[in-house]
Amino acid sequence: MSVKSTAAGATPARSGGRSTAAPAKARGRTARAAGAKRRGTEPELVQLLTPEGERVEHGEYSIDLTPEELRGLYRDMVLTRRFDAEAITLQRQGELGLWASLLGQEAAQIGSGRATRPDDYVFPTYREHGVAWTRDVDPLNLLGMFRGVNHGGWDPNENNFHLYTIVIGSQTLHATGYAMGVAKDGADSAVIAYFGDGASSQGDVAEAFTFAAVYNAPVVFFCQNNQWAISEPTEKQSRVPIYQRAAGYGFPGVRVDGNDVLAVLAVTRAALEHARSGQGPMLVEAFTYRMGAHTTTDDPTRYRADEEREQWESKDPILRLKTYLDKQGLADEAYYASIEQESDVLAKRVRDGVRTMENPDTMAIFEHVYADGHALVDEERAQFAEYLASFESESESESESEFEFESESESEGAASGEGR
Amino acid sequence: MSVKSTAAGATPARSGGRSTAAPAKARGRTARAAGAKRRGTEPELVQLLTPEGERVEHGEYSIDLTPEELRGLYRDMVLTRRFDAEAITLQRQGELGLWASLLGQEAAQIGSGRATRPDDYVFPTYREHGVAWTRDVDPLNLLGMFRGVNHGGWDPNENNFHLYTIVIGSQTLHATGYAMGVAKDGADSAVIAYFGDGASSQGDVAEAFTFAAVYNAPVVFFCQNNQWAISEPTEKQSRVPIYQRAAGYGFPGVRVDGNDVLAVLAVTRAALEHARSGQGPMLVEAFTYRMGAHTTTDDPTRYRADEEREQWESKDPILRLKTYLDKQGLADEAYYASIEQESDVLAKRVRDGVRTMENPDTMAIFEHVYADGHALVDEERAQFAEYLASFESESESESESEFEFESESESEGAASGEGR
Amino acid sequence: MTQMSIAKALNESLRTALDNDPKVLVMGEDVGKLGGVFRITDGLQKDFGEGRVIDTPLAESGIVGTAIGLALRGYRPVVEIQFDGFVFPAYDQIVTQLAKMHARALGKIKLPVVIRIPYAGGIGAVEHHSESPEVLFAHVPGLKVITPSNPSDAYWMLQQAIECDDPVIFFEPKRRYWDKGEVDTSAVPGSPHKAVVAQEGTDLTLAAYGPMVKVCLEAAAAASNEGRSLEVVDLRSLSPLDFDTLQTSVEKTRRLVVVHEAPVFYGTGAEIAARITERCFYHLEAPVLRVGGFHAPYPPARLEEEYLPGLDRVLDAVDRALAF
Amino acid sequence: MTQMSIAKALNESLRTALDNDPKVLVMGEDVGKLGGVFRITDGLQKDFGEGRVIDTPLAESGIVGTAIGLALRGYRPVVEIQFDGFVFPAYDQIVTQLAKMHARALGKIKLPVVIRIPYAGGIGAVEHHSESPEVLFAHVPGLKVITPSNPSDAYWMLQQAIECDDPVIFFEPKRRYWDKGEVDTSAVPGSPHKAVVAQEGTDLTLAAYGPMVKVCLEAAAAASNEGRSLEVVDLRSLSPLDFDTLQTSVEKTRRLVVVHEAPVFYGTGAEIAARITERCFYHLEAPVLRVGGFHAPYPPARLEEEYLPGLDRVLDAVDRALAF
Ligand SMILES: Cc1ncc(C[n+]2csc(CCOP(=O)(O)OP(=O)(O)O)c2C)c(N)n1
Ligand SMILES: Cc1ncc(C[n+]2csc(CCOP(=O)(O)OP(=O)(O)O)c2C)c(N)n1
Ligand SMILES: [Mg+2]
Ligand SMILES: [Mg+2]
Repeated sequence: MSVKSTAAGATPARSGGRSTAAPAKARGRTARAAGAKRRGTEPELVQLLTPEGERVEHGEYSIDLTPEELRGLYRDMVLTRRFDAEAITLQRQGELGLWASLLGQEAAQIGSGRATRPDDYVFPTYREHGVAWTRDVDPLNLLGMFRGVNHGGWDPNENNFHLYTIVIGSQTLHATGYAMGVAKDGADSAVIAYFGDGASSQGDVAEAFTFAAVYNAPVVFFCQNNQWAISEPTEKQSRVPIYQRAAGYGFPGVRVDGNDVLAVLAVTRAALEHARSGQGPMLVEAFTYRMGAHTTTDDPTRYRADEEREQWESKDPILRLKTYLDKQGLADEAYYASIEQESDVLAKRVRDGVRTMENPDTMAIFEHVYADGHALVDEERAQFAEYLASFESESESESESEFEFESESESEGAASGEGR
Repeated sequence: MSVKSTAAGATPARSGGRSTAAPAKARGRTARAAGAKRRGTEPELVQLLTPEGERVEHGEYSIDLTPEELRGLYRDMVLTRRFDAEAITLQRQGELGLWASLLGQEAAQIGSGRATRPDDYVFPTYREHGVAWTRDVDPLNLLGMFRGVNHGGWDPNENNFHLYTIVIGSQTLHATGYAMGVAKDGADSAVIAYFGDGASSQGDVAEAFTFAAVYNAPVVFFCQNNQWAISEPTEKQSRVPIYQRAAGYGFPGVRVDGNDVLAVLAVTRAALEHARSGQGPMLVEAFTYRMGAHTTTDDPTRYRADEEREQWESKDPILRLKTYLDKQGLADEAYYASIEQESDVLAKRVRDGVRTMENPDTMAIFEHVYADGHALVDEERAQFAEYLASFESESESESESEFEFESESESEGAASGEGR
Repeated sequence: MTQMSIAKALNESLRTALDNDPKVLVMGEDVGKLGGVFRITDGLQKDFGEGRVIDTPLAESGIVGTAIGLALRGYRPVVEIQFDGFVFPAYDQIVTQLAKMHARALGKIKLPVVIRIPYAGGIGAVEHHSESPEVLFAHVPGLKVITPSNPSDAYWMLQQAIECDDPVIFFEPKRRYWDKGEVDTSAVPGSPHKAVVAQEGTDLTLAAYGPMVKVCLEAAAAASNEGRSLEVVDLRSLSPLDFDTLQTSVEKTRRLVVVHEAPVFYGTGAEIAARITERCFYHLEAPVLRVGGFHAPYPPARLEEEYLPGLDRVLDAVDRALAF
Repeated sequence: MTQMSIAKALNESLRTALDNDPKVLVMGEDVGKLGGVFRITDGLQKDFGEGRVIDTPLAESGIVGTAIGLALRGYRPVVEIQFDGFVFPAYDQIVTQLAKMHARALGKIKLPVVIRIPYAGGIGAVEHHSESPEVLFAHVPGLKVITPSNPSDAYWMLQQAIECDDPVIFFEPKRRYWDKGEVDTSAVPGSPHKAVVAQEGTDLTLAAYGPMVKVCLEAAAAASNEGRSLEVVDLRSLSPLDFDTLQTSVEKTRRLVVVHEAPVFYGTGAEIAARITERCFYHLEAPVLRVGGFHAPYPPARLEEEYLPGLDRVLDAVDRALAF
């Protein structure tokens, strides 16, 4: 009795060590050759633009963009990066409590975000600043939670861009449920759920795969494999490439070069179309790299080598597209200068906007706990207002805000008759 | 731009309807032809004994058993079924509160259980009465929780057979952790975790796959796909065969004819050996059928057709082995009679054992909540004993049990100094 | 006015909700053809189709997580958790997402999700089928927690839960499913968050909810034979909790005993005792006493009769309170 | 006797445990090279290897579930949950398996698993990083729940938790991680489940634990300037809870204010108020008052200073209690 080969075509790799990721990267680059076989046992990266800025074709995924569209992607990425850099600066200056940088993931985010239609719905993690950009979400909205003035607070339905979700993996189920609703409504929109390589280990993500498959929900699972979950490399989450997980749940998975904005756009478009056309879910793994720290409080020197980062700098998604634009003569210095200027304007707007962002009123603690009111919240609001007022009357100094509390508390209390 | 074929070799089946399972069964039977290709896109069942009792060979899995061993498997299955039938009767008679019958799953359980070594460790669900039998667990032990005298209560380490786990899927993580410990100890034993087709949807099971793969833990995930999770057919859990899930986590999965005790034994042996030899986890899906109700409180006529059950009767695991034994002249009437007699003895032992099973003492409520004691438990125990004693002194009738409470409460209280 | 069981009242209530609002969905394990293990959803899938009454994969986090997504899309999912002990895989989605998402969005989205949980003991079941985890939800801001004790409340409170724009944890006293009572399906119900005096009395107040209301009413009857007049308050809602009604009662009776099945330690009775003591400090003739579960796992079925608070234990506490 | 921070004391305590017992394991997200996001496990993987200090996949249920399996195999896992708000995916494994398995086996197996959770607020973090879910564990039979307030307790109570044969939820007051104090690593510690009088006083007792002990000590100092003598009891253990020490204190001071960060509604203070009122009914001059979180999600960082119970709110409650 013997097990000559693995039964389901699995490739049990050696566990431990970063060896499994490295070959994948190398192999990724060989995929440049057009028409490379896609069904080999080894992971293969869909790529349409090499790190050297050369346009290559792919057997299954193609794209044909106008110069305007190409420049648009470049502009998106540059502005997103600038916004991100500004946020890091603002954090250093104490204007933000924390920032989760997307540096290095611009192509994965802009490419996938630009693949969505306005009627599609996006469920991000906490790092999708670039996707937000493509959905016309005001960048200032993203900063509220990092400044500590709210937990998000924007209207998800305004741009079909859900709130950031911090607890890892949860949003994949929300996206799946939303997609089930889309299907029920007979709408032809699709839903896209972002998550990370680390998140792929959460049970919720697996359950999302199950529900999406069973209900044939129009949802694209978009995994940005930036190769790190804080300090843990992807081998701590999986010993095979993450895109392969989809097959076991009965839907297709594909790995795309996450630093190639054209490939990401093409693959995500196809995946969304797959979903919209009633074929159910699809998993896209964008193979990319977190160039910066996990967040501004993280210190990556404790756990990863500088060389790794340096290697990835040569695959920079913005540089790559710029090289291509240059080679093709699609953009000139004047164009770049104008983008640079736009960046400056954006950065200033963000800077000014953050600095003038108002702190929430103390009594906001009691707001929006319930939609239909709750007697205890009303009681505690009133008590706390009274407590605060006792200081006011002691000091007699800020009587205005005292009135504010009282009036707010009263109007809310009245409006919030419990239950129905 | 098009998606010509699915990227990771997935076979997105149509969702809904029972169509996906049925062809699998049919295809399973074609696998009889020796050397059938195992890597087709369709699920294939490993089979060594056809429903007609014919011995067939398989390209990867083989087995060579002595007549004694073959008769042993037959005996195991018959006694297990008899035990199960007796339990159902006892439930009908009110001696048990509930019973979860394994009818139809004898081959899956005996075959896999007999593949384990004494030093292996088994994590069952709540239906593995046959596996328990192979581990020499006293059948009476299994009845305690169904009678309502305990929640299990046997010593898992006595037969390396963990307690039944009712909350679906949880035990797969315990098995994985245990296996991680086995590997740490440098032992060459393996662990086997049982779960159902329904359980395959639980996040915990997916997390168990992830941990087992990442740590290369020596654990075999043994899924008894009996095609029903209470009233829900397997299509409500997955649109592709469950064994395929393994590949996406980086380890092999195989589907075996769960009504073929030889094939189950061969495949599980191979899987356990795979684990023991340092190759990490493996998933075995035993394709079988729940012939009876989910439990004695269930009414399957509400949700499934009688014909389905009838179809499966022709694949009866015991009948199948008997036909083979008969054809080969490996057993005669005297042998069958002796097994029948053994069954009667077992049934009587179980019947008598259950009927004389003592109810736990009231004060057992407070036992074993903690290993190292807890002040509140001591306090509540004492108070409750006093409360009960107040009735005793009123009625003066059962003073013996009163003393029992008191002495028990005191000795426990003394032994349980909190913390350390 | 019709006579029906709690189970039937819940079934009718779901049927009415599915009829009235096309956005209402029923989802859970085995809610379809089987009609749920307690048959609360009996016949609903047949009448409303698989699109409205949805058998889900066996994954509670997935059920609640996708219900949240469906709510975001404008649906009003009514989720069934099969038994109390199986809600915990969904606990993260409930307390971290469902309870907080409305606040996270500063009110811009609503989460009208109802989670029905058959709870508490008394049916002779195996482990995990008899638990009373209500405080683990009532403590969490953002959730509402209610539990009916009779068919009329079962019918109306479930309607109200489904109409509510907030997430509601709806605990169903499973061992009372087959108790019958009058239901007026055309009445105008009061707030589900107001407690009601189920039995008037003057000497002591018994506060209870769900399955224990019946026990308290029986205790009141037994006590009245001994010349004691007990008032019974059916709390109905655990979040919010109607302290006003309780306070009024206790200011009259001056003594309070809280009865629930859940472990007493950090149980719902603690909050009631603490707050009523604060509100009625000068009225109370005795400390608020609590009768409930021990600090031990729910015992095997053969012990539950002794484990569960019954008439004797309630009356014992009444005696102790009156002895102060 | 050395001066060290709570963070350092915990690190030293883990180091000692790893040294003393080869069965002790440390596991969690980022506990290896990074040393955890709070550096509590700093340097441990380097010294004890990847086999003892284990970076896990990002899955809390998986972490606790496999820790249970490792405990069954004879190991003593010390699990780190990265932040309070991330424990809920593991809640099912904790309350349904970890807490109950010893009883399920009628005592035949033991589950010596410690779950370390940095908890509570005050560090200006984003959502889910500042919660106080302690009652959600303390209510559950089978778990022990303890929380140190100073470096010496941090060191010793963690040792004791690891040595304990029961599952222990070990809450670490994250905003006090950098507070320093004396630690005598050769002392013989008392029971981790005994409360201690951190400050003697006669007029009123303040009961607190974890991060709020410091606030209460400051309140006592402030009050003493006004001629009021407050006693401060550091509870240290929430399950079991040392009611004896509290009772002794309250019988002396006749007034009690309980202070915690968690929402007051069904919070830990409720149980303390209920039980102390029962025990000290004739001693109490005022109802037990509670100072704690509101029935609202933990607010954004810019509001936490006003949200968190501070000196003023504690003293306000003291005033109110003394006014009775
Ligand atoms: C349930 C849960 N556990 C732990 C954390 C803490 N945490 C925040 S981000 C992170 C790593 C996430 O890695 P990945 O999914 O790869 O996303 P990335 O940060 O790389 O974008 C962790 C562990 C969390 N937010 N939620
Ligand atoms: C977490 C959880 N949810 C629900 C249940 C109720 N329940 C008990 S058995 C069962 C179906 C299990 O199906 P499967 O995994 O296929 O095992 P089988 O009963 O067929 O052996 C369900 C839903 C449970 N025990 N645990
Ligand atoms: Mg990552
Ligand atoms: Mg099944």
